[in-house]
This record gives sequence, structure tokens and C-alpha cells, in this order.
Amino acid sequence: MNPTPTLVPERLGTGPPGRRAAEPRTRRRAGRRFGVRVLAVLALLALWQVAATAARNPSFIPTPGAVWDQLLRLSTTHDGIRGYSGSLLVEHLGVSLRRILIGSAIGVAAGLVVGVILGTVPWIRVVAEPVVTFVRALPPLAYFSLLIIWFGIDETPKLWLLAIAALPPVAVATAAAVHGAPKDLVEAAGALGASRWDVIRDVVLPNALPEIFTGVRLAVGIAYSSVVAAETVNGVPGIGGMVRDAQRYLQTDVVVLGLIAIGISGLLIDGALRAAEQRLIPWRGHS
Amino acid sequence: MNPTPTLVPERLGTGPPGRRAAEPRTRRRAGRRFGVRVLAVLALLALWQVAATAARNPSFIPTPGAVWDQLLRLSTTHDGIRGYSGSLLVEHLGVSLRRILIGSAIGVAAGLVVGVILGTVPWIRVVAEPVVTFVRALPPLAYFSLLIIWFGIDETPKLWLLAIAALPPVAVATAAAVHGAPKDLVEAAGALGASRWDVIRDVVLPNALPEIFTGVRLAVGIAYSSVVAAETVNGVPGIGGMVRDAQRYLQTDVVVLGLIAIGISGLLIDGALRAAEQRLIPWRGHS
Amino acid sequence: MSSTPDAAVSVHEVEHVYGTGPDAVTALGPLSLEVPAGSFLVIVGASGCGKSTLLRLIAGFEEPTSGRVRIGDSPPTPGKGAGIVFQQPRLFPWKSVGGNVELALRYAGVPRAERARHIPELLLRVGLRDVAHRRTWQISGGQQQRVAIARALASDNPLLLLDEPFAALDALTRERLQEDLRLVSAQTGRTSVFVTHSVEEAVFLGSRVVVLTRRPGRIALDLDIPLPRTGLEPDELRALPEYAALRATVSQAVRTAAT
Amino acid sequence: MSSTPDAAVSVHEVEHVYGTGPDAVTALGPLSLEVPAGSFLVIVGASGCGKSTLLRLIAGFEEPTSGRVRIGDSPPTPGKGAGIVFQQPRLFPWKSVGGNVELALRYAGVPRAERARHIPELLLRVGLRDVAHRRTWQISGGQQQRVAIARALASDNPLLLLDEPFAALDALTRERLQEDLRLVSAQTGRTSVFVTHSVEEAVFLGSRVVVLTRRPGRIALDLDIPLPRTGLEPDELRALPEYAALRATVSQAVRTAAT
Amino acid sequence: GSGTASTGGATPAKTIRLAYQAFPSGDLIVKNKKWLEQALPDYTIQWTKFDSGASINTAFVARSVDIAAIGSSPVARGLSAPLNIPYQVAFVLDVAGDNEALVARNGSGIATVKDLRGKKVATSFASTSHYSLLAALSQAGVAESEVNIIDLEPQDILASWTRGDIDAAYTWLPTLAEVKKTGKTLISSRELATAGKPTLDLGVVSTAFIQAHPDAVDAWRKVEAKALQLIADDPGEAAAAVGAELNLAAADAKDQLSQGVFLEPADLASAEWLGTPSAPGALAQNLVSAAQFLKDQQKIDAVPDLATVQQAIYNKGLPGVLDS
Ligand SMILES: Nc1ncnc2c1ncn2[C@@H]1O[C@H](COP(=O)(O)OP(=O)(O)OP(=O)(O)O)[C@@H](O)[C@H]1O
Ligand SMILES: Nc1ncnc2c1ncn2[C@@H]1O[C@H](COP(=O)(O)OP(=O)(O)OP(=O)(O)O)[C@@H](O)[C@H]1O
Ligand SMILES: [Mg+2]
Ligand SMILES: [Mg+2]
Repeated sequence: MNPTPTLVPERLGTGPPGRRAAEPRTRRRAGRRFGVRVLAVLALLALWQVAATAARNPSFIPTPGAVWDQLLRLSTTHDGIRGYSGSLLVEHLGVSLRRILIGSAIGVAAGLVVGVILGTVPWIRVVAEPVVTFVRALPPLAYFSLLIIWFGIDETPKLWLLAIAALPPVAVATAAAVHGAPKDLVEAAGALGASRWDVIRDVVLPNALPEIFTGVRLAVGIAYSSVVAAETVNGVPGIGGMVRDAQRYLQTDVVVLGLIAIGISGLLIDGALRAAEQRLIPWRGHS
Repeated sequence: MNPTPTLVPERLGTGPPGRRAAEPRTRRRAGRRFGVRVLAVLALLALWQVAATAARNPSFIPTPGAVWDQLLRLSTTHDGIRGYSGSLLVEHLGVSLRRILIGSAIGVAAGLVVGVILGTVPWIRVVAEPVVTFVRALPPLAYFSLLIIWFGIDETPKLWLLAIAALPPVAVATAAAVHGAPKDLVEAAGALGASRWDVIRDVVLPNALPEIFTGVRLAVGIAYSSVVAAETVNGVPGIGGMVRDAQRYLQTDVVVLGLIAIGISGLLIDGALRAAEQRLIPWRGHS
Repeated sequence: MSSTPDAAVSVHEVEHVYGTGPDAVTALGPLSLEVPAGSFLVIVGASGCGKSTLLRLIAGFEEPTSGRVRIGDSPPTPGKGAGIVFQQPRLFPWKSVGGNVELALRYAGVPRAERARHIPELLLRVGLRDVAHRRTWQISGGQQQRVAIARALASDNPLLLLDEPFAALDALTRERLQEDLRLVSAQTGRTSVFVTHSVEEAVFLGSRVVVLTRRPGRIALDLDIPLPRTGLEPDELRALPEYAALRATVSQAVRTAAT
Repeated sequence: MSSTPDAAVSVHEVEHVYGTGPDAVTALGPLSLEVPAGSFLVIVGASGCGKSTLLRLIAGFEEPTSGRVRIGDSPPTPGKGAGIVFQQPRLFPWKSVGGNVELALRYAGVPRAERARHIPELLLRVGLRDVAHRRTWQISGGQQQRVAIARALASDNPLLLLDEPFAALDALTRERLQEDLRLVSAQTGRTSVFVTHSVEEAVFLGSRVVVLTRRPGRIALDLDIPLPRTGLEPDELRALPEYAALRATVSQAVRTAAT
Repeated sequence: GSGTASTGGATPAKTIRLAYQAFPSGDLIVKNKKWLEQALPDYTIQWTKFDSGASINTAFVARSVDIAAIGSSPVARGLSAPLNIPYQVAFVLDVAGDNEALVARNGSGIATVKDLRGKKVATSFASTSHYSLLAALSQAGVAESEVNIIDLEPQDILASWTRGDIDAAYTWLPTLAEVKKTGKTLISSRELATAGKPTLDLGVVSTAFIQAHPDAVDAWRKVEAKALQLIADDPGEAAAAVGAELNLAAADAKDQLSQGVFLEPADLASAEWLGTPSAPGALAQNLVSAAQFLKDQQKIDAVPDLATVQQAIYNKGLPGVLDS
């Protein structure tokens, strides 16, 4: 029951293994994967502790212990003070997550539409393609003031900033994938009587789905990493605003705690996206 | 000689048109494309002028004329002052372009390596995938001070920031594409006696090339839009530092000029990348 | 099945060149061909002689470099009036096997409620059962080809273009499908253009057989097959003395044309 | 061409099931088969009976659900010791036609300097000229299949697995390639496993013909073909009275097995 | 520049790395007129622009600068735990005057600081303005929690001001000039300074550098003093130099300079500011109360005691060393 040694990379394997072998192998593999990850985290923590001890400057590298203390402090009401700037860590995170989710949802939806149009309507593409490229080269920090002029200092400009940050990956990936739609299948659909829109819906978009998913994953990541920029203005409560504030006072332990909170919640969202991807694209790798 | 009306989208067309029709049609199309773009730019300028006149506040929306004047002023030595903060506009742009190119070159190279490893070596993937996802959720503004503490205030931290910003799109796109390598072609190569590395080089990577290019284009765009963040510290000369400086002094015309310079140079680089893509991937759309 | 038997194909002085300049390849022609409505034209020729190109021209996927193709009075438009079976199955991997057929039914305008009934019917017609839920890469090569045939049969186009549709099938399945095709086309008066490498198949199916020369394909033989289209059992038909003679003629022409 | 005629294939009580649970499909077996080194085994069977699955098992791309496959004494490893022509051409679109062959030569260990010479030779051997610089989608279906054959011939594997390699070829080209294959395998003593739907082809090529039943494929007929492997012209061979008898036997077995 | 030259405490190749910021001060005059380069021809002088005291503190932590122009608020932070940056205050560049002020928007119905209760007030957090705003509030007896204080960069203050999103703002030039056009000044930093809550821009030098190059520090103090003198004696020429550095017209620069408070070189050694080695000035007390403010904001863990801060005031050689 040993797997046949093959020359092809393991993840690029050759279809499902035999029936009887399948189940225990998958379970065993998941277990090992979990073990390796736990080990890696422990190793990282140890490394961190060593580095922090060696640096001997908490505003360089705070110790894991200091960050842990901050986690406790920011998650409770302490000396009559609630968390950081009046909000608990989870509240900061929650507010930001809401912004990220709404912002990237808008950005992804708009990016999809833009991408499909760029990929299929040559006339619009001629003008819109440069506009998209232009916009995605612009630094959010530079145009954020414009958003404030237009939309004020509350949620709207933040959502706009995140949406604008999230749009390009989806738009570019979608446009590229749509542009590279398989000619033979487009022809096949056309031969069966598909209308132009049918072809887009039934051939071009499904074929682009893997790249679109990559775009969406990148978009969410970029929205995440833009949250500090978005929360430079009136950003507390908000994890980005918190990090920024702490940074200005060189409270490195709070900064690191905030970064870890951002990173871990980002991991969870990406995991959900990848699970969705695997479910939605059973044909990946098959042509 | 009229093109047959087809139901398939024009850009997804059905191969090269007949020999005789080809040339003039392409040339005519390129001409029209250029015309449409010029028209669009003119329309944009007109809109801008109208908006600026209506706003009547040059620190919100400067007129095109004011921006043009700044262009002239920043491109010459004027009243004994050379450009902006002692450097001409092109010099600011040149310094930043150098940073962007070096930073994204490093990021792209590293992203490729990371992506291939993520896509092919399951054991490393288990640990490295979360790390990459974690890192790409982190806001550059938050970890930039760490980079400064580690690498000082000169070029190094800026290049690091840009490289870190540029890495994820390439890594994620490459990993996804490698992961979705066509099983039948991987098998075919294996059957011909390809080693594991042969398969990666001759099947997996060529097949991933379109997605890698999308990743690279996104990476360069992101490096661009991170240039202001990278140039918050010791950023002059540098177009991002210039924009930031001007912003603090409410010199909106300089800000807009800087944004236009960033956008246009971004357009040019993206154009070059797309041209390279078309040359390097003649098989796009064919399986 | 109802049908509009009005699809005369006219190919007039057609020549087709792929590419330009030094890379130009003249794939076909010049070649003229009138296919009256209701006839069953079989095209035979060496590999690479331009058969698929001719079919693509008739389907409207390529524009001839010179000359003119007409379906009835108008230039061909893909998806309008002609069903096609390509040389490769070209199934949509994101749809199940049944989903592929369903899509074809939808494009053919079959209402949603009726499609569920039609899918197994069509699959059974090409000898497939219990595969509707499978993914397209979970069926064998010959099964994929048959799904492609089922998909093309989903609409009652007056013109059917088939590019070596039975190449990957075993003898028995092949004969069954041949008989079905022969019968249906005789009954509905639909026009067919059928590409094959099998002389046997050509003579059995065709009301007319055209043999092409090597590239660029031109007409080497244009032969009417004056066998009865209905009334005879396949085995009776194959036993006719004319049948063997026609086979020999075509076979001989293929050998001559190919050298 | 040198060769190591030491590739006995042994298939022992093999059964193969795709998928699990309610979706499980038993594609093949149980089936046992000993293929002595140097023999030319042809497999015939209905579409979907498990022929490709059997080849994939012998090539090492699938692991049998139960039973055992051995090449010589060891389990099969893809790319080691067996050349394969898949049912679909599986050309690399990022390489030109010549580039596809070049890659196969490289994997076979042919030094760079010699490859340029070998490429046109191999292409010519499958009847292709002037196509080395073309992209893979710029040649016809039959030409693609021939490139795949050329690719598999690039290395002198002691075992050759061919899955309907000539299905898309015209009669003449097909016969030429058949003769080439028959001659070379007789001369080099290489072992071949060849899947086809053509009884004619099976009897002409095989030193042994195995007919499989419908899915799950089992052995319905296992017939030695005691025709001389060398010395006779193809036409002389086909004219032998045993030839016709063997054809009839196999043909009959195919019909019986398929029902 | 290369990364190697900027790491490692005292620079062997006699380099001075100065951090400056884009606010009008004598520092810019020194830079513009290359006085330091002329005074210290043996040294390589590197000027680096920073846009906040926080990033200058970071640069000190990274040992990437030797001398810096930095606000009193970040200095208080830097001198406190956990940072404890080894630097010393060696100069007072300017004192915030009318160039930083609290302005209420016309039509918001705010006439005094007390009226800010329940209103939206914007300022840039962690800046001297932030400090001054809170000082003004506490002076007026308004609790911080009674006011909705919003963190905005100056350019964003202008944007939201124009839109009417905020009722008042504590900010500095040039945004201050813009908001004043449609607003009423409630209090300026000049008044707060008089009331004992001054905010300053300071010149700090890393301790390592002071120990390694005391002469260079003296030369630097001299040219800074010369610049103060020029501001007092010839505002026109001073404004031209500052304008050139800030990309401003000379008239604008002159206007901005006129709103700040620039000490006479002689005042530096007075009891109010740096003092002398024998009689430490009140600046240390000012920094301690700034640190106390930060402690109240929970931005630092502990307030350094006065003696510690006094040791971080570099007044060696004062007052004589400034005479040239
Ligand atoms: N991945 C799969 N999952 C489920 N069933 C499969 C899968 N692959 C093949 N099958 C089924 O297994 C059977 C054997 O398939 P195989 O490809 O071996 O047939 P074959 O004999 O080569 O047929 P053909 O002549 O049509 O190529 C078929 O009935 C097919 O539907
Ligand atoms: N896109 C293309 N560019 C250049 N040459 C092409 C292109 N497509 C086909 N050809 C050439 O044109 C000729 C005719 O091709 P076609 O596909 O019509 O052949 P066919 O008769 O269908 O052959 P087969 O029986 O092998 O399928 C072939 O020689 C082929 O190499
Ligand atoms: Mg063909
Ligand atoms: Mg098969």
C-alpha cells in the first residue's frame, strides 16, 4: 500500500488514490501538518525570545511575555481603563474587520465588473485599461486627503480607500484571465449557439475563476495591509489606528500585538477563501 | 472582406484573419485606439478644469494650468532654486523609479522562488504558506519603523519595504498557478522521463507564466503605490517624499503633479510588461 | 424531430491560407463544392489535407482567404443553423457530463423543465448511461467524444458538421451510431458534412463522397453513392454488390490522392 | 537502435476502482496478464471498458486498487523504462512542434548537439516535414497525434505503451506507421502494449491479441497470433489465409464481448 | 548614501548626521546657508529630512542620526522609559507662538475653550498641538472626555474643516492660516507658553556624539545661535533662506517666521530655558510635565524624575560658548 514513487511533484499528483488507501492517509497527513505548524510556531516563539533578550531594548523587540501582558491588558478593563483608548483589542479588531470586509467586498465586486469589461469590450478597454493602471500606481497616502474632502472623516472615506486598494488585483487578474480564455472552448460554446453573454458566463468566467480567486485573495490581503493607512484619519477604535497610535509613542509591544492580531485574522480569512476555492473549482488542473 | 459576424467576443476571436485583410485592419485599429485615448485625455482635462473652477479652492483642486506651471517650475532652476527641495522633478522621479525597480525586482525574484516552493514542496508549504499570508496582511506603515531600526534610514529599509510589498502578489499567483498545473501535461512530461525539476521548469512554470505575469504587474503596481510610505523617512529626493512634503504644505498643485508623474510612469512600465507578456506567451488561450 | 431542410452549402473557389509571409501555409483549395439540402456529404483525405479547415470555413470560424462560402444565401455564422462536432471533444471541464449537455440544450432554447428529461435521452442515444453526474475527466476518451456528439445533437440544426466523430469508438458502438445517424438524416432531411478516415464509414454513411488530395486539399474524387437511404437493414446494405464496388473505388481514390 | 529487451510486464489479479463510496466505478478487472519480454500485445475492447486504465496502471500513473503490477521485478515508475503515447496528444503548447520532440530527446539523455539532427528524423519517421517550427495548435489533429508518437519514440525504452495512437490517421499514413512499428519492434525485441479499436490493426501488429469485456474489463479472449514477424511484405502477410481467419476470430470475440 | 555609513554609534570618518524637519526655524537657515559645512570643513555633513518627532526618535534608536530638530513632546517621550534614548537637549530652536493655535469654525457657536464641550475638535495626535490642546482644555476646566477629539493630519484637518465635519482644530501653519480665514482663534500656544505650558522645538544631540565630538557640538550651537540672530536682525534674509528650504515664497516664509517665538541667543542660558551647568534651567521641568502628560495618556510607563531630565540638558559652556 506504499505510494508508488513518482517523478511528478506530490501536489501535482495523478488523481485520487485507490479507495481503501484514501481515508487514513488523508487523516494522518492532516495530523502531521498540524504538528509541523505547532512546532514552527514554537520555534518562532523561541527565536523571538532569544532575539528580544539579545536586543535588550523593548522598543526594538519586545519580549513575547511583554506582548502577552499587553494582550491581557488590552483585553480587560484595567485600572479603570478599558483596553486601549477605551476599546478592547477585540473591539478594535472587530471595527477594522468590518471595514476590511465591506471595503474589499465592494472592491472585489467592482474589480470583477471592471475586469470582465476590460477583458471583453475592446472599446472600453482602450480607455479604461490605462485608467486602472494609472489608479493602481497611485499611493493611497497621497490621495487619501481627496477622499476626505469628498467623503468626510467617518466610515465612507475609509471604505473607499480599502475598496480602491482591493479593486486592482481582482480587475487585473480577471482581465488577464478573461483575455486568455481558451479559444477552443469559446468556439465550442459559440457552435452550440451561445450568445456573447452566454460565452462570458459559461466559458470565460468559469475558466477565469482560479485567477479571480487569486485576485480576491490578494485583494483581501491588500485591504488588510491598507487598514493602517485608512485609519490614519479618525481611526480609533480600529486596529490600524491603534497600531499607528502606539507606534508614535514607540509602544512596540502594542504595535507587535496589533500586527499579530492583524496577521492571524488575515490567516483565517485567507483560509476560508482557499477552502471556498477548492470547493468551487473542482476542475483545477484538468483541461 | 467584411469580418464575419460572430457570437464570440471580439477579443476572444478565432485566430488570425485572412492574410490580405490583416495588415490594414491592424493599422487602422491602432490609429483609432490612439484617437480614442487622446479624446479621453482631453475630456478628462476639460472635466478637471470645470471641477477646479467650480471648487474655487486651489488647495482642494488646483487647475490644470497651475499644475502645468508647477511642472515647468519643478523642471527648471527658478529664482536660484532648483526644482523642488533642490532636485528637479525628473530627478525625484528617477530616484524613486530606481527604488521601485530594485525593490520590485527583489520582491518578484523572491516571490517566484517562494511561489514555486509553496506550489511544489508540501512540507515547506505547510509552514511557509501561513507565514506568507501573515506577512502580506501586515501594513507596511506599521512595520516600517522596525525596518528603520534594523536597517537605518537610507536606501536599505526603503528597498526592503518595496520588496516586501512586491513579493506577495507574485508568490500567491505563482503558488496558485503551480498548484493548478495541468495534470495531463505533468504526466506527459513524467512519461518522457522528466525529473521533478524538469517538470517544474518545462511544464509547471511555463503553464504558470500568464499568472506569474499578472502577479508581476500587480507587484510593480503595489511597489509604486507604496513609494510614499517608503519615502516617509529621508525620502527627498524622491517623488513620494516630494508628494508628502507638498501635502503637508498644502501645495496641492505639486501633489497632483507628483501623482500624475507617478501614474504616467506606472503606465509606461506596465505597458512594457504587457508587451513582454504578449511576446513571451504566444500560447495564451491555446491548450 | 422536426427540422428545416433548407441548408444548402455552397463553397465557391475557396482557398485558405494560414499565417502570412514566409510562414504562410496554404491549407486548402482552390475548391468548389455545392452541397444540396438534405444530402449527406462525406469527406475523406490524408491527415493534414485540410478537412478540418473546410469544416471550420463552413461553420464560419474561419474566413476564407479567397472565395466564398454560403449557407443558403448568407455567409455562415457560428452557432446559427449548424451543429458541430469538433475533432477534439472540447467539453467544458467546469460542468459535469450532464451539465455539458444541459448547456447545449439551453443554448438550443429548450425550456428548463424539459432539459432534465432530454439529458439522459441524448446520452443514451450515444450509448452512455450513468455518467451524467461525472466530471468530464472521469470518463474515457471514447465517452468524451460521445458526449460531444450528444451535445451537438441537442439542437435540431438543419446542418450538421462532424469532424471524425467516431474515431475513438470501438467497432460496435461506431456501427450503432452510424446507423442512427444515417437513419435520422434520411428521415429528417437534414444536411450533413462528415469527415472520416474510414472508407467503409464513408460509403455506408454518405450520399456522396468527396476525396481530397494532399495539402492544399482539392477535390480528387467526387462520387455519388446511389445506395438506398432507407428500407434496408445495415447488413443487407453492406452485402449489396454495389457497396463493395463503391468501397473499392473510394479506397483506390484515397490511395491515389495521397501519393 | 540499441535496446534492452528485458521488460516483462506482469499484471496479477489487478482490479481498479475510481472514486469511493457511492460514486465508485470499477473500471477494470480482476485481470491477470503476463507479457513476456519482446512480445507485442494488442488490447481491444469496447469504449469505456478500461483499456486506458490498464495502460495507466502498467505505466505507473495509477496504483491498482487491488492486485499487483510489475515491470520486470519492480513496480512501475512513470518515465522509467516505458515510453507512452497517450490517447490525447498532450503536446506542450509553450513549445514548438520541434521543441516538443527536443524536450523528449533531452529527457532521454540525448546530447544537445545530436538533438538538432534527431528532430527532423523523428518527425519524418511519422510522416511530418516542415512543421518543426510551428506552434502545436497550428497543425492538424492527426499531425498532433503523430508528434506525440515521435516524442515517445525519442527514447529507446524497452517497453512501449500506445493508446490508440493511430486513431486520427488516414488509412495510408496509418499503414505506413503500422509497418514501421511492426518492423522495429520485431528487430529490437522491444515489448509493446498497444490499444486499438481496429481488429485489422490488432491482427496485423500483434503477436498476441487480448479482447476485453465491457466494464469492468476482464479477459474475454487471449489469442496468440502465430504469423511470421519478419520476412514478409505487409501485403503478403495480409493475403495469408490464417490472417483472415484470425481477423474473423477476433472480430467475433469483440462482438460477443461487447454484448 | 550607503547603509553602512549610518550604522554604528560614533562615526569614525567624522561625519555629522543631522535630522531636520520642515518647520520654519534657524535650523533651516543653517542648512540653507551651509554654515555648518563652513564651520566644520573636516566633517562630512549629512542633512536628512524627517516628518515627525516619532520617526526621529526611531532613527536615534537605530543610531542613524547624531543631531536632530525635534519637538518637546517627542523629546519627553524619548527621555522616558522604556525608550530612554541616550540624547541630550542642547538647543531651543523656537517656542510655539501664534504659529500654533486652537481655532473654532465660524458658525459652530464656540466662543471660548469652555464651549468645546460636546464638540468635535481635531488635532494631530502625538504632536505639540495635541499637548497644547489638552493643556488648554485642562486650563479651562474641561475634561478631555467631554470633548470629541479626533486625530487628523494638518492637510486632513483642512479638508474636514471645509466640509464642516469638525468644529474646531488645534493645528499649525500653513493649515492654521487657512482655517483662520473662516474661524476664530480661541487660544494660541503663545498664550499657553505664558501660562507655563510652552511647547518648543529643540535641538538634541546623541550622548555618544557629544562625548566623541564636543567641539563639533560647540560649532553647531554657534551656527544655530547665528541663525537666531539673523532671524532677529534681518527677517527678510532669514525668510529667503527658510522659504528656499520649504519651497515657499519669501513673503509666506516671512509671515510664518513672524508668528513663532525665537529666542535671543543670550536667553538660552537663562533660568527659563537651558540654564547653565551651575544653574539648570526650567526646561527640564517643562519636559517632566510633558512626560507627566504622556503618562496620563498612558503612552509611557513612568515619568522620569527631574534630576534625570536635568542630566539630559546639555548646557556645558553656556553662556560663553554662544558668543562668536
Ligand atoms: N477518474 C475517473 N473516475 C471515475 N470513473 C472513471 C475515471 N476514469 C475513467 N473512468 C471510467 O472507467 C472506465 C474505463 O475508462 P478507460 O479510460 O480505461 O476506458 P477505455 O477502455 O480507455 O475507453 P475508450 O476506448 O473510450 O478510451 C470508463 O467507464 C470510465 O467512465
Ligand atoms: N493555425 C494554423 N497555422 C498554420 N498551419 C495550419 C494551421 N492550422 C492548420 N494548419 C495546416 O493546415 C493543414 C490542414 O489542416 P487541417 O486541420 O484542416 O487538416 P485535416 O485534414 O483536418 O487533418 P487531420 O486529418 O490530421 O485532422 C495542415 O497541414 C496543417 O498543418
Ligand atoms: Mg482534422
Ligand atoms: Mg481510452
